[in-house]
Amino acid sequence: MTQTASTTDALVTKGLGVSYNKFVALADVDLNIRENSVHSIIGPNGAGKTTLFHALTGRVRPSSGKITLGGRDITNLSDNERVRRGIARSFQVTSLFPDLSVHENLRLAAQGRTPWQALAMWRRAESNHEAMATVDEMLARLSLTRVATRAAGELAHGQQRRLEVGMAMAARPRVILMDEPTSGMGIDDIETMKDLIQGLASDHTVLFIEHNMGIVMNISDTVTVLRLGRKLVEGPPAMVRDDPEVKKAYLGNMITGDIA
Amino acid sequence: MLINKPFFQFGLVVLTVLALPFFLRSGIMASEILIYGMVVAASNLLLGYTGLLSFGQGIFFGTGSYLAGIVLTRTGVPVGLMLPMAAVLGTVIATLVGGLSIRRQGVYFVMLTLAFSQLFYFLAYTFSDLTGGDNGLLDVPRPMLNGEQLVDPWSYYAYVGVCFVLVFAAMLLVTQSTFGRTLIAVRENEERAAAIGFPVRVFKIAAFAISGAVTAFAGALHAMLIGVAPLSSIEYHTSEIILVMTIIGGSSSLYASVLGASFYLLMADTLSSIWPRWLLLLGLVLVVVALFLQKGLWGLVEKIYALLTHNRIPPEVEPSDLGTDTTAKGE
Amino acid sequence: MIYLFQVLNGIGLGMLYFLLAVGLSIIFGLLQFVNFAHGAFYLLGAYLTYDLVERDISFWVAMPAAAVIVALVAGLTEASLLRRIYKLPHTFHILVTVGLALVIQEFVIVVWGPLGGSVATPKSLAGVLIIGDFIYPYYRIFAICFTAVLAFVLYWALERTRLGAIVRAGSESTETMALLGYDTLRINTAVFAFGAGLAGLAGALAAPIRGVEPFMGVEALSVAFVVVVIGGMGSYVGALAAGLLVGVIQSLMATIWPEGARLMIYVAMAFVIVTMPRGLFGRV
Amino acid sequence: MTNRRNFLRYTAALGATTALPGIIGRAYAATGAMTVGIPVPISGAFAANGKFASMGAIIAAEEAAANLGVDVSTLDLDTEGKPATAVRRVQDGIAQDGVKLFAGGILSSESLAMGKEIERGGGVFMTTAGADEITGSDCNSATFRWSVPTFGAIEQTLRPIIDAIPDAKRWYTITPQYVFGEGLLNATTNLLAEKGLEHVGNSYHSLTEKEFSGYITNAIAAKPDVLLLLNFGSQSSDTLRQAISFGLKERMTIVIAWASGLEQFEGLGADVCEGVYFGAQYWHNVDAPLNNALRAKVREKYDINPNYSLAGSYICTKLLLDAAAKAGTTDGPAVAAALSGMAYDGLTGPETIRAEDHQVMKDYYLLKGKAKADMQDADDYAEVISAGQSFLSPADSGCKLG
Repeated sequence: MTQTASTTDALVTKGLGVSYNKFVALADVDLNIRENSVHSIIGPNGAGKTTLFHALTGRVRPSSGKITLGGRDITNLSDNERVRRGIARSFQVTSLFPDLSVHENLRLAAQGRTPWQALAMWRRAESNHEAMATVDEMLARLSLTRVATRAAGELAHGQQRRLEVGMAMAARPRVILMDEPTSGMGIDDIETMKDLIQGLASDHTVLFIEHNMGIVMNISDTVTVLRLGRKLVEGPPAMVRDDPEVKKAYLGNMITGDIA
Repeated sequence: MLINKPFFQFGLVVLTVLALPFFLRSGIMASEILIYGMVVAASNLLLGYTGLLSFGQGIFFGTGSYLAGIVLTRTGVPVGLMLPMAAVLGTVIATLVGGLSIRRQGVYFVMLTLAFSQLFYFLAYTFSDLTGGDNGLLDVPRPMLNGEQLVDPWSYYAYVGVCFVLVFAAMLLVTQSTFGRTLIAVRENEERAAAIGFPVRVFKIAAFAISGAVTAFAGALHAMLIGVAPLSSIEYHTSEIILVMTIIGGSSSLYASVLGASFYLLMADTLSSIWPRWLLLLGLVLVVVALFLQKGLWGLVEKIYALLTHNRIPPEVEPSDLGTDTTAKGE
Repeated sequence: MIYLFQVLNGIGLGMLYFLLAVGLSIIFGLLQFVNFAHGAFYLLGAYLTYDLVERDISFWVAMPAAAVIVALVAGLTEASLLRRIYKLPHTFHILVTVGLALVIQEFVIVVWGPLGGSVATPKSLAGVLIIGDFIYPYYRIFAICFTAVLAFVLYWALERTRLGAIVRAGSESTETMALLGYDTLRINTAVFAFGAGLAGLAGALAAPIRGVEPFMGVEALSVAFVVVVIGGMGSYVGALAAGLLVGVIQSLMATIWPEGARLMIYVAMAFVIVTMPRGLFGRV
Repeated sequence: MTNRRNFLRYTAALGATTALPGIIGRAYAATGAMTVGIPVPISGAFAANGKFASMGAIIAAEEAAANLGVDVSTLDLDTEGKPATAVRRVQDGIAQDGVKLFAGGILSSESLAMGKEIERGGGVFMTTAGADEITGSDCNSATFRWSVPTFGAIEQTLRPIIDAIPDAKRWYTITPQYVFGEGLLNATTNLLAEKGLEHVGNSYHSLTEKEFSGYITNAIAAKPDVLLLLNFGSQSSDTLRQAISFGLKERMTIVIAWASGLEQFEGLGADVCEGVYFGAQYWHNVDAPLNNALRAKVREKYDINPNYSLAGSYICTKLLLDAAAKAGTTDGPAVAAALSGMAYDGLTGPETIRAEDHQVMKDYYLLKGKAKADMQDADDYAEVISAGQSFLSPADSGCKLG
């Protein structure tokens, strides 16, 4: 299984494992995420998808293996250092600054790329023109301009999910990780989100966890299936869908979406 | 809301300094209100802006007080130099205490700051050569101005007033800055703040450092006010009172802290002359504040202002979502 | 030899600290509630014992009676006041319980005066045990045995009974408990009352050793906090181990470096929290 | 969560002459009403002392009012036992209410701080606090002290005991770690050395300690003949209770060098106190004319016997008022001048105020706890074994009054 990181691979893991005490949440995962591709991670509950994200973003420390971003080893970097190197994520459970305005949420996310600047206690937040420009761009792209001054906690669910993804985008990352971006969304919102994710691939590398197979099968370049903390199958959507192992793993009850 | 805007807050501060002499007979009391106003605002920077409930503010207050005592009675260093020294020492100790304490979260953080406050109390008590032990450091002089010592309480009040306005302006600036706004983000959602790239610990320690600087600065002013640097300044009890003032005042603006300090000091002064068991009444006041005034006195002011201007209270100040303490909430 | 005596004395002290702290720990474990009024319940237990003994009621009646009264007072407080604030941030838990502690303390002064007093050791336990150079009061021996039996019963109750299981489950998640159909409100009240009652019992037990005075609760609270933090919040075994540890440290320091006895306790506490995230035996 | 750092060091007060004021009063009456500030802890951990101090001051004020024919009032200033609050109250008293006379200050730390402040404010201060610095290294022109310093307390407590029980060769001490405790301990070691007795050990403890079993275990191991407690207030009560529960009363003589008087006996109860020696600044049963008069007045007004806090505050207030009457003004320096060198009949008999360091020269008592059966009344806890005066010379006390 040894693969060398080609220049076109944005993010590579090798033998990645995470254990909590004796419980092995993730073992021996090799991933090659190609630059500007849309790569999805699927698997039944408890397969280790979110743990994988935690390990990639630096929230948990891997117990084994190596992570490289653009060819550089980032295994021992902290979560905020990885943001500066170009990894950003959105959360499965919406995690915003609920009392702050939508604009402020995005401004913070944009500022997060240059966090040391924010230690300046005399400088006004608005003086970071680059961040302010990013915010305006994101607001437009997420169709949130109208509600920019509203508190994030007041938004409708679909808007909150878009903002959630927007927070990751605002950091202008090389690789964007999304944990179930469509979770809890209505049909209309899902369509918007699908377009948004698809559009991201032009500037970013997209890695996302998703349960909605309609989206997964439709927009992914590559699909990785995890089961019990290990990689089960990997390949293009059509191949994964027809894999007997995958069907067995899901017992037919999770792959619900059709390819539209 | 207008009353939370920085220029308005600054106006209130200046007004307070100018108005206190007309309402209070005691220049000492008025000076103490301003000094504690600073101390509580510094505590508010931690509790209200960063979501850190520190039981160790007395450490920094006592540090400043002792520094004033040691420097002014044993060396020839002038007050103008001593005050920045107090702020620097406060920063150093707060960085140390904060740096170790923020390694734990929630209740453990609170307990750790409490343990440190006990630790520093016993250090001050044990190293009596430096601190005067139980007797404290006596004969701390007031500053000189134009060759005259500010013996009169009201002339010292003016001195404190100028310091107060400057410190408060600086703190307003800090809370409005990128830094201050990031602290709010840390309070609101620490996990997300870390995920979007902020080294959360560094920001928390920085908040501690500023808080320590201001508190120690005020501690030095206080030692000059009462002419002594007592052991009681570094006691756990001082930390507790500072915290109580902070919560009573409320945490949605910096001026809330001035309100909290004034209310507590004036109430204690009044109640204690009415009934020796006034602490019982104080206890009841604390319970009432927790039950009915969760946004503190400033929350009450905000409500009244909203009523007067027929403004709807924006949801962020509705009591149902208390954004004050999300980090201390869970494990 | 003296060190051996100090260790033995420290164990005696530690058992009392355990009793003082275990209620605080249980309350924290189940309710996630920091109770700054715990020392005030200890104070109240001691004063009730003092009052009853002064009325010529036997200590053996006074002690349990004091504990029960304290538990009732605490239960009423919980049901009428505290349950309204569980959902609020810790800030308000601290504010309310600090206020409550002040109210109880000043109430004690109003009722019993500010001077304090002594509680006579029950006649049957008046003497001292002498073995060679070693002297130890019978009453303290009784206190150790009593607390040890109580500790065992408590352990058994927590580990083996249905209520204990509920309490333990509750300290994992109150939602689970509610889902299982238990009346969380009543269980919360009962557990709070029980924890406070243990503090009252500690006060009653300590009264003949230390006498009573209105500010004894403040010191007791600080000891209880240290024990709970070192042992781990919500951990029964932790409270026992840390209680003994603190008692032994304090006693040994009395010989080794008396001036620093208190300092060392807080140094130990800071050390434990910095090196061990959850205390010695913490689960939560 | 620690207790207050300070501990009580009371002192009592003393009596003033009864005959003089009538004459001087007329001279004073022209200047109008007098107010005495009573800065004492009324709330907080030392509330008990403040309460009684306030009662004692009122009696002195009423007496003076009757004798002088002017309005005399007392102004309670709650120090909360904290130097900061104490100083603030005193400053306010001077600046706003024009108070110049202050009687009070129970804790050392607050008294030291207040003494400095009152000197700056041109007032005069009479205190009962225990810190030797008050009439020693930190003495000042405006501050006077009624209580006997640590040297005299040890001399008057230990010498009679040593004479009474010559077999007591081995002494063990328990000492609070700070200046006051050191003062008592130094005086003790000097005296034991002089008498050729063995000091077999000492345990220091902090001012917040409540648990003394560890120190008692140390003491037991040293096998002393006498256990000498150099702490005071609730700490000495706690130590004594715990020592007795360890059966030490049967095995050795126990002495508390600086007891706080009737309050402490009430807190301890007769059973605990029986057979224990106590050094004391004041005892209500002492037969001195002024004390007899005070006892009668307090019984009439409050239906209790005067305790140390009450008596101390009474005599301090009385002395200030008498001196103000003599000076014809409440102006600090004038009253201080009147107090300096004053001789009068006090609560302990004839007393004088030494001009060089403003220390009152008065008796210190050695008491011994009585058995319950021997008590004549509810407050007759102890008999007076001896009384006397021992003072260092002003040069040795370290006071340099400008």
